[in-house]
Amino acid sequence: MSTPEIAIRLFAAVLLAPIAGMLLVGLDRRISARLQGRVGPPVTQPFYDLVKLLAKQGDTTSRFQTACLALYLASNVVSLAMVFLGQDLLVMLFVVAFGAVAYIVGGFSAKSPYSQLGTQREMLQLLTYEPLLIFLAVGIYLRTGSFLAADVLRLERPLLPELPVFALTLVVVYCIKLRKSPFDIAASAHHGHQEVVRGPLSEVAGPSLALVELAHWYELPLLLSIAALLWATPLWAGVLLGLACLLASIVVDNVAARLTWSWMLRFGWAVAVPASIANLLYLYATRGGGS
Amino acid sequence: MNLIQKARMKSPWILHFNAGSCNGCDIEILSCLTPVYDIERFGAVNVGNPKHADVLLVTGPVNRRNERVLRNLYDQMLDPKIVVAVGTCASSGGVFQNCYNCMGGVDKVIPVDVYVPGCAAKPETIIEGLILGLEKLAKMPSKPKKGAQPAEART
Amino acid sequence: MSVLGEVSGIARIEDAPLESLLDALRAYRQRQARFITASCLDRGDRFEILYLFDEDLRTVAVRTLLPKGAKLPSATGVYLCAFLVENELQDLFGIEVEGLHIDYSGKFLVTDTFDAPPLLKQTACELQLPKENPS
Amino acid sequence: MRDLLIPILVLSPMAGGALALILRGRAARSALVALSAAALVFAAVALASNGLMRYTPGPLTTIDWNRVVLAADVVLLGWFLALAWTRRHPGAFSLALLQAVGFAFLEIRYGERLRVTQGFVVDWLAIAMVLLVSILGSAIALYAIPYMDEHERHHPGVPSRQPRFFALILVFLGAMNGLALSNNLYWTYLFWEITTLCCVLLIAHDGTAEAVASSNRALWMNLVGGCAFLAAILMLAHAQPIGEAMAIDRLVGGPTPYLVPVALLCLAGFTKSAQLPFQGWLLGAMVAPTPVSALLHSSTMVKAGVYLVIRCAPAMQDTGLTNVVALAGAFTFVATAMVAISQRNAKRVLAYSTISNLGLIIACAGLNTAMAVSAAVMLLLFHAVSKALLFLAAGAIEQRIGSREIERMEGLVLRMPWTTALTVLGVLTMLLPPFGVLVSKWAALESAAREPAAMVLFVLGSAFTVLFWVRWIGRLMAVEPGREPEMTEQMPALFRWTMGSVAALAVLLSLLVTQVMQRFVAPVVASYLQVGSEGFRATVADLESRIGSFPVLGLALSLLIAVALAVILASGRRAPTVPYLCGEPPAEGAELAPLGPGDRPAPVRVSGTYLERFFAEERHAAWMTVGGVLLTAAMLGVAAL
Amino acid sequence: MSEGTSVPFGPQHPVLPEPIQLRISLEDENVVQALPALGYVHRGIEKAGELNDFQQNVFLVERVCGICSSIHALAYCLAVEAVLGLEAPKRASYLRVVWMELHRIHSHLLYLGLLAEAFGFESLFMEFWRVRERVMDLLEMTAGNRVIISVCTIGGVRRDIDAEQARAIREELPKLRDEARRLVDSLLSDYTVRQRTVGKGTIPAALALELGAVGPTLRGSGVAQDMRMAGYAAYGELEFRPVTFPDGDTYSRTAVRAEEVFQSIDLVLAALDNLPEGDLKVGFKGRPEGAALARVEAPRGELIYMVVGNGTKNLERMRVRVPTYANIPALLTVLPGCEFADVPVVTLSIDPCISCTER
Amino acid sequence: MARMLRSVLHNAFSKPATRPFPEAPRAAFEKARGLVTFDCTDCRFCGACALKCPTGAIRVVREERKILFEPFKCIVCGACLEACRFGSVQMGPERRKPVYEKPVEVYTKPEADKPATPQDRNE
Repeated sequence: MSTPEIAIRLFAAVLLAPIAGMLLVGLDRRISARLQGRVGPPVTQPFYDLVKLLAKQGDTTSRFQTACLALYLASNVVSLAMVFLGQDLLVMLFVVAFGAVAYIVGGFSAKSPYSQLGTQREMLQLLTYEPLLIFLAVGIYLRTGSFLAADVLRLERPLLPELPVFALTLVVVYCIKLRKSPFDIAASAHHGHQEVVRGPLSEVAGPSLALVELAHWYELPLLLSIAALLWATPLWAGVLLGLACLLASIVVDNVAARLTWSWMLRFGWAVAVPASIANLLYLYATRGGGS
Repeated sequence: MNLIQKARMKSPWILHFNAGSCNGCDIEILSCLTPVYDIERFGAVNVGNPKHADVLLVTGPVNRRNERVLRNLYDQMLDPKIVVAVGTCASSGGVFQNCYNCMGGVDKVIPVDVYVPGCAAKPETIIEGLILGLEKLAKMPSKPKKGAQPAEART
Repeated sequence: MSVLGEVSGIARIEDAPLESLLDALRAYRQRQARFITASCLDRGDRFEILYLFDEDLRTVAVRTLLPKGAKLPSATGVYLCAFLVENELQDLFGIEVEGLHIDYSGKFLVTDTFDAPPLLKQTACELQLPKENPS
Repeated sequence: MRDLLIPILVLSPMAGGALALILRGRAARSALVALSAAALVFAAVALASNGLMRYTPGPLTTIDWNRVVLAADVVLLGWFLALAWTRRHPGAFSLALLQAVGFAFLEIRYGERLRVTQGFVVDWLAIAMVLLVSILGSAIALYAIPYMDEHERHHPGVPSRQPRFFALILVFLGAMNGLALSNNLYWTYLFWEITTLCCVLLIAHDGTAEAVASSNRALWMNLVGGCAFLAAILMLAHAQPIGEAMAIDRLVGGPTPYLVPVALLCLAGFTKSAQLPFQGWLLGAMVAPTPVSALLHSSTMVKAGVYLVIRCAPAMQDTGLTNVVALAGAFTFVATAMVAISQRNAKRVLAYSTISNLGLIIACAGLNTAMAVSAAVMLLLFHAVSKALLFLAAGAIEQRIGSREIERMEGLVLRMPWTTALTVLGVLTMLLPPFGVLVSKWAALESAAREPAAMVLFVLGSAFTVLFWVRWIGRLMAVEPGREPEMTEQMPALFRWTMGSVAALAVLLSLLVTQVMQRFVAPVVASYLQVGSEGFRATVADLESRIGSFPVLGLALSLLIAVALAVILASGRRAPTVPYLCGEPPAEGAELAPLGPGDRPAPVRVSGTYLERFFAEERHAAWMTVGGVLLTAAMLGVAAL
Repeated sequence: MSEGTSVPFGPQHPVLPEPIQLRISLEDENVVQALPALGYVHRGIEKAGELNDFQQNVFLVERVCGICSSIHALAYCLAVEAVLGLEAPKRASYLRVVWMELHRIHSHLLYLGLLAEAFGFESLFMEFWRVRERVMDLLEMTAGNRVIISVCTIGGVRRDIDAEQARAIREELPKLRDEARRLVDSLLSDYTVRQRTVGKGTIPAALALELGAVGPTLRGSGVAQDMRMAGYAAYGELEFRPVTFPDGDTYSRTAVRAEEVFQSIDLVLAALDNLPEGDLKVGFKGRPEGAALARVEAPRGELIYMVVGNGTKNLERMRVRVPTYANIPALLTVLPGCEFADVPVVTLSIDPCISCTER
Repeated sequence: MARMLRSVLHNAFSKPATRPFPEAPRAAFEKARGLVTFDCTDCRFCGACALKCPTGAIRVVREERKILFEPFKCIVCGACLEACRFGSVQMGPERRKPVYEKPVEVYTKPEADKPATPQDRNE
């Protein structure tokens, strides 16, 4: 990759992607509203939320938590940039985990009951989705012979037909990451009607909360691009696949109640993980392709 | 109207607190969230956490035990913020004038920016009250007060 | 003032002196009457307390007279659910209830900002009008 | 000068140890420890800068060194017998007896076959190990000086056992260096048993019933390993008629026909590294003073086991044995990481995490490709440093708060900001990119990607790992919103310096991961290139393999920028605040106690989640042990077939 | 060693529509104890009832609770009517039934929505509340106000339902029934909803009776007890059978309320069909002297008013016993053993009305 | 979940239930209880309305022949309307609007040349 190309990709990852992410977050709320028979907020709503939060006077949480949230934001930016630069998927997922850890540590650092309870649940969410994502990366590797995202983009045929389970587990990951039912156990997406209030974000306000909102703008393109890896040629089909996963998670959100963390753990480790493993075993069994 | 003012107008996060109300106004506030009235059209979200909220919707005449709660919630909200007293009780105590445990209105405890009439206040009136309050919110200073800084300096 | 005579809507009122109150309640418990609530009236020098029960949609009652200053034995040992109403009696009438299962010590419904129990007859309402806005 | 390095590394600490027994007076002892530490560090660095070498000690005046070793072995086995006898432990006694008989048989039958021409072969793996032992060992020994003073203050009335303590520590360091450098299996066996003895005696240091019981468990489990080791030596001595029967470089330099001895050596390694089903002794060992845990039970002695397995790796290439070893390691990795979630005691968490990571190293060694072995070596290094830091910090915390319970450490950052910061740093270096442990884990995952069972276990184990680390940091940092720690803390100067330098080492080593790769790891796996297995290439910025790359420099830079940004963003204006307690204001003065039922202040508390419902030790003990036993048996069985 | 977790749940909490504090002790998210702190909505209405003119009290008691407000007014009026020896005209009794049942529909739909919200089923909450708007419109159309309809007065009713309005109600209710049926079916058959409700907070019938539970809470435990069977207002002349479900869990209680929506629709339609002509209220002179107790079935269960008059315009005593008051002991008994996530769900399953409880 | 899926999909492809408020407000119900106003043309200032008002929102100052009405105390119950024998209290279906400051409305007997309008006064 030449230097100008790297610059262009970095620009796209750091500046363009979040704008798309913002619109997607807005679209998410809008679609949810339509599914509920409402009009819903304008698509640019997240932008106004962000500006308003930044203009709030002061911050209520500890400096440490703010720093953690900044690291969470940074990890989302870096991981998105890594995908755009065609970097190693495993390392990218580690960076994502870095962000998750920062977020969780931040939540734990606020000694406030709901921050603590919510963060404990957040931790269990990490335990549920992290293996699914790594299995996805391994699945991709088994067909491409490489963990590099750049190599996936060079493929001539889509991966999805051989990795069908991962599209489904990805919907699960979307639901967890985007705080949607039935997995919105640590904090709900838009409406705060949760028994643990806003979980890890209970004490976060003003500009610090803006960091989190901003981080979500990077999170959605990131999740989308992970899905896109499953159908990397042509790339627009992958983006469509990502959008389809997003839509699926929105629909699931609206047809399911929030379930409990114990249900989530059971589902994750008794259904989603074994399903992923089954798909992987299939890939091992029919070794070929990229290897 | 500058960007910050516009953002404030378009992103009111609401904290609803029932300060001893009969529930009448509270269910009407909830109705505002539901499809028929849908105040999320205006970017409003019922956040349920004072630290996130810009607008405090208070119902009820404020009783003596939740007086401290109301004050605490108000204090936990970050500036700039507005308080909307929803319903007759919140405005003035209403029908509970003879009740020994009532303070007789939200403005006896915390400053109120907008009074919404009605017993119970109708969703339309609540929405109007919210919008009225946002106009006030938008004009509030963006920087914490240091000496005398004119509120309208930024427009 | 005399005690209540007939109460429209209550099929039977059985008088029980304070000492045998709990026995009377136990009898109802044994008959599997559903405890509804207790109601108290300030009768000057004493309280008139009605324990209401439901027997197949009929209301029946046990009445006891409690001199002011005397302690009321708690019914929570017989009907656990009486703890709510007994705490309320402590709050609003200043009756001391003995052996209460969960005792809020007079701060069940009210905070201690009153000079006298509010539901006593002599307690004038004006005493408890709201304080001025402190800020 | 060159020829002096190895004697300095091996013998000078031992001599220092002997001296420590005699010397009375704290100052003299401290000076001795400091001197030994300086000598060790100096010699280790010199050894490293000297690079590869071979060395065979000349005879000690007229006595052959093999005679010295024989004498030492006899003393040692006698000591074991006496120890088991006085402690009334029949199991340990019979194992010691078995070993003594075996040893006698070995000496009588094959005495002449036990010598080798190359007494010490210094390769990069050995250098790495020596550096670890000497540098970390020195730091920990220095840390132990103030620690043991304080420790004895906590146990008044008991006569000081510090001379014995430091003697054992120093002897142990010499033995570890000997173990790493020796090329003679017979000598290695001696060093191996010395470490066992030091370990057993140090665990019993406090002399409490619990300490003695734990010490006994360590004794018999390690004696099992000793037996296996001895059995391996016997078989090799029997099978190999030539004079080089004991030369490690010959034996395990490449594929070998002697698989059963190799399997036995692995078994010995398993016991030393507390792999399932031998995890019990390491958990019990946590009763020892914390420097012991830091030195023996996390960063050095338990590494001897995995060191041996890594050494054996080339010998078992492309055999069924290597697969079983990989599986056994991966199994330990997952099972112990899972159980660690339910632990409330910080030292037990550290112990489980150690076992788990050792399992991962063994699994990598078992995978036995160039990449996997690289991962194993890297993990060996990085884990040792980070874990040493964590144990030192845990010791400092324990002495201050008088507890090892994680729950008691809630909000510790207010009381011990620097120690907490170091602990958090230690955990982060264990957990997050771009720190070394994670780079190694990445390498492990990539190298396992073609092995379904190992890969699945690696992924699941990693997921568990995050949980207990994150929770611990969370507890340490839990502070009411609105309170900020003042960064002042009293601690002994030696604590500060040793912990500070180990922390600096952890960070520095991570930043230099590509250098580490080139210097220490690449040479180790060089031999694999001959069999067509490719390892990692290190450039300035990246660590690359055929199937992926780890942008070390890029991530380190990103992290630097991110941290700078975070600090700037966190310096914004604070609004005065109280925690959100559902509206009730916290009562004045009291800690987080809003008014509750009856207007009474009721303290709010949230304890950590330990998920005992899912992960309690008792729930999993049975299948973990059974699985461990089966896999160990399978290991021997596969080798025998 | 473990010190457990103790958190305040309320007074202000996003899932609680009303201020009440539950002090919850947890072990790994399992509730071991729940202790309520009430008094955040206590206003002192019983005392105010003694200080006000007994006729003004109608407006006061309507505001004991905004959700079942008209039923409070009815119970008060029935009690005062009994003291005064009045009987409301036939038409008034039927109109009372119409409004009470419309109110019950609104209250139950509100409950179903709030319950969905409690387990994070936002779309279902929205759906129920959207359907509920139909009733709200009917109430506003007939009574002039949405929530506090203020139709009862001592001796009868204050407003009439004319033919035009009756026709509108008859048109609207079947639509409502269809929509509600669809929603209730999705609610009761949904896998995730069943996960969150079946077997949660189970109150066996014997326990429910012992703890004095009433209304849908009692009927959800399989006890067919409904004050409307006593036949006040015009209920004696209309046919209905109490809805019961046997299991005593959150699901059963929800199912009872869901089915009662349809029962109420039938009752409204039946009352409109049989609506007799006649006066709306009877006039009266004099002031209440003597005591009376009235028990009616509010949406949450039996509601009891006892009034004691002393011959002046002020009452000697006004005693209110509301359904939630009776259901709280049962709730407190079943909360321990639940998961923390179930606390809002199980709490809502008795459809608590705190402003009623504390008056 | 399948039934719910049908519902949400139906919603997605039909017009939202949201009423266009405040752009196009719905007409009030004919008999809605809304704005209470006084017309003092025939008023005798007898005070019956004030006496019946359960909230004390109405004060009748007989000497000055004026009515002080605090609309933010009013619960729109209509008791005053029922109490007045002279038709001086009116209730319209319109809603009262929210305000920044609570007004006190003062009603006096209209002079021949003055229309009957309330004068707002801030308390």
